[in-house]
Amino acid sequence: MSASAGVRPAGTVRIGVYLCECGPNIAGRIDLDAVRDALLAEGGRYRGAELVVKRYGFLCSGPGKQFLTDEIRDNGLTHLVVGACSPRDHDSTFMGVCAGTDLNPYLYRIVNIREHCAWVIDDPSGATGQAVSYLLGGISRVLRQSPLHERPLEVNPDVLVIGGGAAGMETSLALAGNGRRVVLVERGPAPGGCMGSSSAAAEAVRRHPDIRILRESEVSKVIGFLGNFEVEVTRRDGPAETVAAGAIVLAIGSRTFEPTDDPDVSYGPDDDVVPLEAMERLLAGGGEPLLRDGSPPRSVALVHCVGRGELGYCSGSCCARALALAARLRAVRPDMEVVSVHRDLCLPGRGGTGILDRADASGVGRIRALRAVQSGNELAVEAMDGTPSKRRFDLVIPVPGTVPADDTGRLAAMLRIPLDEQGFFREMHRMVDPSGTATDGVFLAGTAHGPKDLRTALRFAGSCAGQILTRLVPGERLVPEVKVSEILEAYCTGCGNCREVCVYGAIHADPDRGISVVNEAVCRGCGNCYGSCPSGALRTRHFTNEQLLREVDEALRRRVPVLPEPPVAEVHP
Amino acid sequence: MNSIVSRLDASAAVRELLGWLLGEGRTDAVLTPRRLPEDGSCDLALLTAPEGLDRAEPLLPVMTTNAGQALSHLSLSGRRLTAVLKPCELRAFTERVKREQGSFERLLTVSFVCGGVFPLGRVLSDGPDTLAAAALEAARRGETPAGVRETCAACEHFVPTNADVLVSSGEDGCRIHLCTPRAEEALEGFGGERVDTAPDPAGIERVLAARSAARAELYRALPVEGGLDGLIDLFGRCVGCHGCSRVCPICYCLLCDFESAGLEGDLPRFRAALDERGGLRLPSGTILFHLGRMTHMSFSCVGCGMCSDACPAGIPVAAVFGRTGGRTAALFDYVPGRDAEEPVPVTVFREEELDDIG
Amino acid sequence: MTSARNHGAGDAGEIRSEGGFSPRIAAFLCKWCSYTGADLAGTSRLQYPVSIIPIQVMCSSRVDPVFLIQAFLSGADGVLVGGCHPGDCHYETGNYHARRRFAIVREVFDSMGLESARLRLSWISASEGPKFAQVAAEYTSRIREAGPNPTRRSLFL
Amino acid sequence: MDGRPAVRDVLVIGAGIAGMKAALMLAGPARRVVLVERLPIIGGKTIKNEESFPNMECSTCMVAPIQQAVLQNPHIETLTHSVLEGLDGAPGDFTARIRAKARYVSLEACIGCGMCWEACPVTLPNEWEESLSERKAIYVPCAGSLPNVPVIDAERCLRLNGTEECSLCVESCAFEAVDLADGDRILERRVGAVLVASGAETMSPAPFVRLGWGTLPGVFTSMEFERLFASNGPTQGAITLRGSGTVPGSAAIVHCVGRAEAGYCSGVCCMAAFKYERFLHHRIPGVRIFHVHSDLCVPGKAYQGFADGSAGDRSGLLYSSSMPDVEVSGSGDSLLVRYPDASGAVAEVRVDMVVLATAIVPDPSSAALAGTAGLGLDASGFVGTADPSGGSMETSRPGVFVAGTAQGPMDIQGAVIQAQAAAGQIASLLDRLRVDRSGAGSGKRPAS
Amino acid sequence: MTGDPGSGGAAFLLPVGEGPDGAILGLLAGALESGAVDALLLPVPLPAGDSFAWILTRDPAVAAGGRPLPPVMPVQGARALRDLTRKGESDVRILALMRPCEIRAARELAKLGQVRTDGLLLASWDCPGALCSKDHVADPDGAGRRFAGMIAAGSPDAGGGVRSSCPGCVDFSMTDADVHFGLLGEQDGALPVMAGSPAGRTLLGSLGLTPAAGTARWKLRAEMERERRETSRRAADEAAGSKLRGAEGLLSFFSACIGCRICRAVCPICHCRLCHFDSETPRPDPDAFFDGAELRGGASLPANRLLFHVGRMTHMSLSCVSCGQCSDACPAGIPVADAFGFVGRAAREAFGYEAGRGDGIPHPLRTWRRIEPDGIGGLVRDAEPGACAHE
Repeated sequence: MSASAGVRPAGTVRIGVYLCECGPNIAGRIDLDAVRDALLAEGGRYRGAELVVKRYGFLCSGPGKQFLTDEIRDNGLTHLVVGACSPRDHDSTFMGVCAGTDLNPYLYRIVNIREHCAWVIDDPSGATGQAVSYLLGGISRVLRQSPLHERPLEVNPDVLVIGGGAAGMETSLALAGNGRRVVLVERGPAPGGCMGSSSAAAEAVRRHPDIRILRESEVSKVIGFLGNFEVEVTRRDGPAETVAAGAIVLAIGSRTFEPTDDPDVSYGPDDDVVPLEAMERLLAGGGEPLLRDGSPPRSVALVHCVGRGELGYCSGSCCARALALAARLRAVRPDMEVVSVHRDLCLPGRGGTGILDRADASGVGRIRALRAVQSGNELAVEAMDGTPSKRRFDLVIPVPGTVPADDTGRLAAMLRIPLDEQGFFREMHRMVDPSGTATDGVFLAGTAHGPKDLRTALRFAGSCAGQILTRLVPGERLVPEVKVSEILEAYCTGCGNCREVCVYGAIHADPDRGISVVNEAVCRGCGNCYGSCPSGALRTRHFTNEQLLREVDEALRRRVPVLPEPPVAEVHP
Repeated sequence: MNSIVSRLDASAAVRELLGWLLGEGRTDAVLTPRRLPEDGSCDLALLTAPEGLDRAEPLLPVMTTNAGQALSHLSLSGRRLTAVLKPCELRAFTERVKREQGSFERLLTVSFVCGGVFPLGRVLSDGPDTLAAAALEAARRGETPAGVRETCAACEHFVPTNADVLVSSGEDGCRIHLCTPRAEEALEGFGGERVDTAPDPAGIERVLAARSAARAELYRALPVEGGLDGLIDLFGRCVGCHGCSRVCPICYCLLCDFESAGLEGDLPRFRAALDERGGLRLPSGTILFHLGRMTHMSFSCVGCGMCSDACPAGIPVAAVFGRTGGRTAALFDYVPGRDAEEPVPVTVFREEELDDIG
Repeated sequence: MTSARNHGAGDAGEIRSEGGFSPRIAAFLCKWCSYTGADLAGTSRLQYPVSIIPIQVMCSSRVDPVFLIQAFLSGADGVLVGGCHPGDCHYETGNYHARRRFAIVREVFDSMGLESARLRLSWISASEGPKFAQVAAEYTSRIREAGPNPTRRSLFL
Repeated sequence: MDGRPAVRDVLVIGAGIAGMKAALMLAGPARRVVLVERLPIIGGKTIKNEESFPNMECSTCMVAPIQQAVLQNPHIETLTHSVLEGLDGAPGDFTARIRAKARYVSLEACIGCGMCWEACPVTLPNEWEESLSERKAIYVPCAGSLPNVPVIDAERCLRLNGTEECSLCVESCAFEAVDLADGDRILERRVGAVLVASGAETMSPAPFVRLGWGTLPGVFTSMEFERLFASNGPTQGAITLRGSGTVPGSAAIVHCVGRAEAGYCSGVCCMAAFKYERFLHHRIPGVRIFHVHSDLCVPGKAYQGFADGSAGDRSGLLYSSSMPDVEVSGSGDSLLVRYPDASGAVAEVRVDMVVLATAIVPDPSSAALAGTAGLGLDASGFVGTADPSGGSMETSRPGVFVAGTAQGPMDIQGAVIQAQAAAGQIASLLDRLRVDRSGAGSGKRPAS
Repeated sequence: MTGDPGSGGAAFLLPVGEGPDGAILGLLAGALESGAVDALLLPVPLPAGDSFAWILTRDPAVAAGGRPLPPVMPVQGARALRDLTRKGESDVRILALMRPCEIRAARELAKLGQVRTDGLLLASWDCPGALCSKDHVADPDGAGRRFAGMIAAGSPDAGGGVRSSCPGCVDFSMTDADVHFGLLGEQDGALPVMAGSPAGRTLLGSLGLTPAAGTARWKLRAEMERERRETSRRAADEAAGSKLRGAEGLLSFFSACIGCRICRAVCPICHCRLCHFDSETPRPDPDAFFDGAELRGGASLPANRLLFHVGRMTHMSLSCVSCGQCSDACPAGIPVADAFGFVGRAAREAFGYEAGRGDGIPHPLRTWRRIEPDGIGGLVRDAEPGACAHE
């Protein structure tokens, strides 16, 4: 009875099954000769398919790989099954072997008879029976696999950077040159951001031959994927133009929390209250702190953590900025009392403690409070042990947290990037891919990703540049995953289930045909779409229902002798 | 809500309404059931001229095809369309819109407090007119007509939730309730006395109670708790025509995975079955089809009953799917067809849910 | 009729012997967590019964409902899906979708009086070799109590 | 520079998360990476954590694919159990001298079956498991080690330290993989740039006698606690007390251990502390947990949510006005934690277990490494960057870059970000050098 | 026309005993035990007893529970054979027991590459017709009794509730089977079993049956019955013919159609797994549909029902074996089989073709002749949807 009728390629089918002894690890527990005989006996089930079954010492060794290569050539194998260790160890090894022959690597399958069999089943007869089951499953599956071929893509190494602040400029400078051009899109009149449009960085960006600055502009439309984006940029007063880029960097920064949005903070235009940022600018510009009546303040209070309660997160850099400012205020007016009102001081890293010491040294007073309520210039403070006190300061400086830039939501929707609970762009993976996003090829630099100090923001910029520099190399091509999903047009009704569940935005609607279409360059082959499709229009290559089911069926078919129950492994719930 | 009083019976009133809409050019076409006297049968018709309306029977208590299904593809056209829909048809349409198979954009939906429809077989034996008369009479008394399908007699969603125009019958004719701004706009200038009223809650309560009881009884009678054996008693006589999924308004796929080659048996599997079970049924896959279809659509089942009507083996498909559907939908507090904004449960998730799994 | 109902050819369906019946459990393990966990059980030499047939899939979300039913109807005494713990999915949200789909199949089974205990979804991380062995052992003995999958002996599927 | 074209290859020191990420980014058909790791296994500190904050994500699931990718990447030469012994030259043309220490087990032949360590008669505390479990003289640090190949501890091997003619491991090995005659090898590699990602350590609380670590069995360091919780660790994830093996009913987590001494806030210990709180609640239902803390440091968009959301009831937060005055005393499984409260008065809490959230300090090997490579260290002993305020990861020595906790205390995210930034800066440096040296260089645009 | 028992070269006598069912089961069991065949395909009552399923088995116990002569035909046997052999010929020798129309459908499917008959032995019996499936579901015992009467009389007329296509079926007896049970020839407690092919003869020969002196009585009764049915057939054709005049006639014939496509699904000849008429291609563009509706002041839904029926006629009516599955299954009670039988016959006569004969004559649409007969098609031409008032 021909198992592979209708699915096997024309011509004779010759399946090579090679059993790795792996020293005593497999051969010691599994009777490989018995396995071979069983397979050959069952071989009748695959009428028309010839079975070659052999055992070998170490298939992963140099000689072992050569042995497989020769076997594939000499026997003209059409399919290869290797009974050995976990695919995690040597799947790539044996695919490499196939790649060195005419056998397409996707017509090969590794069957794990070590970790999942020899090593976990004490009883040899049981292990041997189980190995036969696994291998029959593997043979049945490999017969239904189809050859797959890599299709490298040409990529555009140029980069579009959105936002001309510190991070945007850092990214641009790190990328431009060596055959790579950068287009920097800035909403305002000129790049600079918090560093100022006359800063050295801004100067360097302006002068760089490979950086093109689009001022007063914003991105209005994006299509494409890593290596091949097309971005429409609209000038505030002018035409839209389309920019081609291989990658996009989001460096739109953030803004500061509006202090009076904190229920514990209230003040009006008649009060002497100047938020942190304004005061920083004032001093940076050589100005000095004066009250509205022009007289110098005798007492100043900096109120930390403004808005932290509302935001639900600590912005991480405000304590340091506040204490630095406090110290500077003391330096400007040594006769002026400066008090920092805080609960937890957040000063991570080696710099932090230094700032605190300098502030203390410069005579900045500190009040540690469970809570501080500001109304106008009046502060009501609740000490750590609960004792309340009230006091008026000539000048109050609220120290607010950082919140997402206004444009965040619009760009997120346009680029199919989710936002996180705090409203910033969500990174692809918080730890191992913090500057990547769900849309591959779109990266996060600076505080667009979340609140952080300048140095960390610049390093995020560097990280974006690093990924682009190493992934989009001029002249080199990208090789997308081949085990990806595809959609059979006849079955698809364009219901959108698959589009909803795909986090990579790899599936889009084709309104003209009323169906959904997979962008194979973006698909990662997880198969979630497959599980979501009722009509059966979706197939994930190398993992089709038929392939999997045939492996299961065949492996389930045989029964192995019963063994005594092993003790339940000792673990705690 | 703003309602129009009519002395006509509900069906006639709606016919008049449709005529006015077409005549006034408020709509490009109307979708309504229709009698075909010369054949003694009836169908669902798309009418573009008032002349065609004389044989229209908007509230005909027969479902030749689920209008929600027939409508969804049409609703994607550029035309303004007015559709008379039974509540379950409206809910089916809503489910299809969620799956991008239709659109409310240029659509005016007219629905009514539904007494249920008669089995297709009765159309042949009794003829549409008799059935229509029976239904009207029952509607006047605010009752469920005798002899409607068992699923209709057990339907608890007989009052539409998201129709533009809602028609309710009473002793002395009917009321046309304008439930949405779209309805107000479309019927601007349509004659008749206007009052502020809603369908009689007491009457609805009474019917609902009876329906709920019937539903409980219907489900109780199913041999579904018998596990595999019960399943075989239930679906054993299935002839594998897949008619239930073809007439199902929720099964929106044009071609169905259960008819693909991948799911066909083949010799090695037959051989294995012979060896292991001593035999097998042909064609195979009956149970797989029904269980599989349940996982695909049961949570969206609107209980329209077309499947039972169509089944050549007389399997109570609608009751079984309705029962399971109630449970799968409940997993996600989902009510099929209630609101087009409610996402289909399988396209979304909550991080904190179903914690008994895993 | 019961004779016709469940008539199978003798013991062809399962092997009976002094040890009782040995279940066959199809285990679909996601490549990143559960399959790695199973490997770890192996490298740690933890013993578990000869009942598990591990099949690697890229993500637990790949195992669609119909596929679970197919495995059940084609005679698996148990069907196990192994995925990353919620929040750990290598593909971000796959396992959340897998969980919903699984919930639906389970409900369908329950509503039709089928033993949903024959279907199981477990979160097993890459470092939880012991947990994999434990799940394998526990599940196997559960299935052993449940007995052979009735579909193995039924003619009328 | 004697006009030789710039070398493209890169040396990466340290195969932790930072080193591995950078190596994977840089390695390719056009550029080889030499990855040097001091330990016999790769993966770094991350794989010692069962779960990582703030997602409580399984670290192995997160890192194992990266380890596999490194080991299987044909363009990465991974040298485990190796150290840098010299670095001469300048950007574009360094020569690195590397001592590959004798492993006595062939990486090619061995398949990690474990026969040898079953046979080995010598039993020792397993440092990798914080000495909470034992190993043999020939061993892999823990189940799931990669590469899964043992190493022989030459000092303690009876044969190698000359105690007796033991060769049980050799006999037990079916692969002839054990070679007692193996010796150190000195390798030379020409590279264009170097990345230092040699990581950091957690401070040993041994000097703080007041905290009782080492004398009171109920007192644990953060790393010890991480291993206790690990399902591939010494107790397979059971949180039990040393010696008695009993399950604690209450625990106190002491924050900021060593902060004053180190002179800085490590910025991650508070998060770790809240993670431990979750561990405890997860494994021991109903356990009572106290945090003895001063400033809680949970910076960034995700961290406070984690701290607030962590399972414990907030009444467990005990504010201490002076962490250096916290004391732990007691006997057996009953410990007394004394601390000065907000008013400065001494308060106390009695618990079964104490976990010390210890500061992150430079790895002892950093100093040596800095000496060898001629790098400047900052005041705290971490490898410094030339520009302390900017985004550059270049050290005081041109062409040599630093990333991860070798540069300072940080979380995994910070380490990865630095690694990616450094990789980018290395790539563009080498590109530039190539262009400068050999006229038209690498920077070709696609024909299209 | 009768298949000549001589062609296989032999007739034997099968003692009836309890009744034909038991006798036939006995023979099948014998064939299985003797190893003459490896497996049987026969109808087996469902546990619920309300219907029958095709069961392939090699287990004597299962076979013993079978019902060789079922009152109904829930699933056309040819579909079972198609499922079994479509993906490759069986190396298991299978003896299948079916109604003549099921065997003829199988022969037709073989020409279309859907059934592989090598390795198959097909056995038929004198069929008095099949009852409506739903009636049997409703009252199995009553239906059983009525069918017993029909078997005894050898005629549909003996029982009520027979499918409309059966009384007019002239191919109810031996047509092209390897083995045929001549129920009509029962005499002295035995019925003739005829071989229709060498294979059939080998099989029967191996079972140690007494050779039959002759089959004259069977031939005679079969001939008489055939004439009776010929008459009803002509009547039926006339009725259908008068209804099916032109587009209006067709429309009115199918006016109750709900577009469920079940007729196609249960039809043994419609072998396509996925039907063109279910796909996107023939689905009208919404706006185009409106244009059409405006043209005629209205349109009937679901769309394309007439296109479907007429199209299906062009696809399969040549091969229609008039088994009546479509009528039996139609939820709207349309006598679909009458129309297709009528049209099919016209088409076949035009081509001089017989459906369901394994006689090596190719399917007309798979070959051509320089000079084709004229005729077929007028119907289709008149029936273009454009021309209809309410399509």
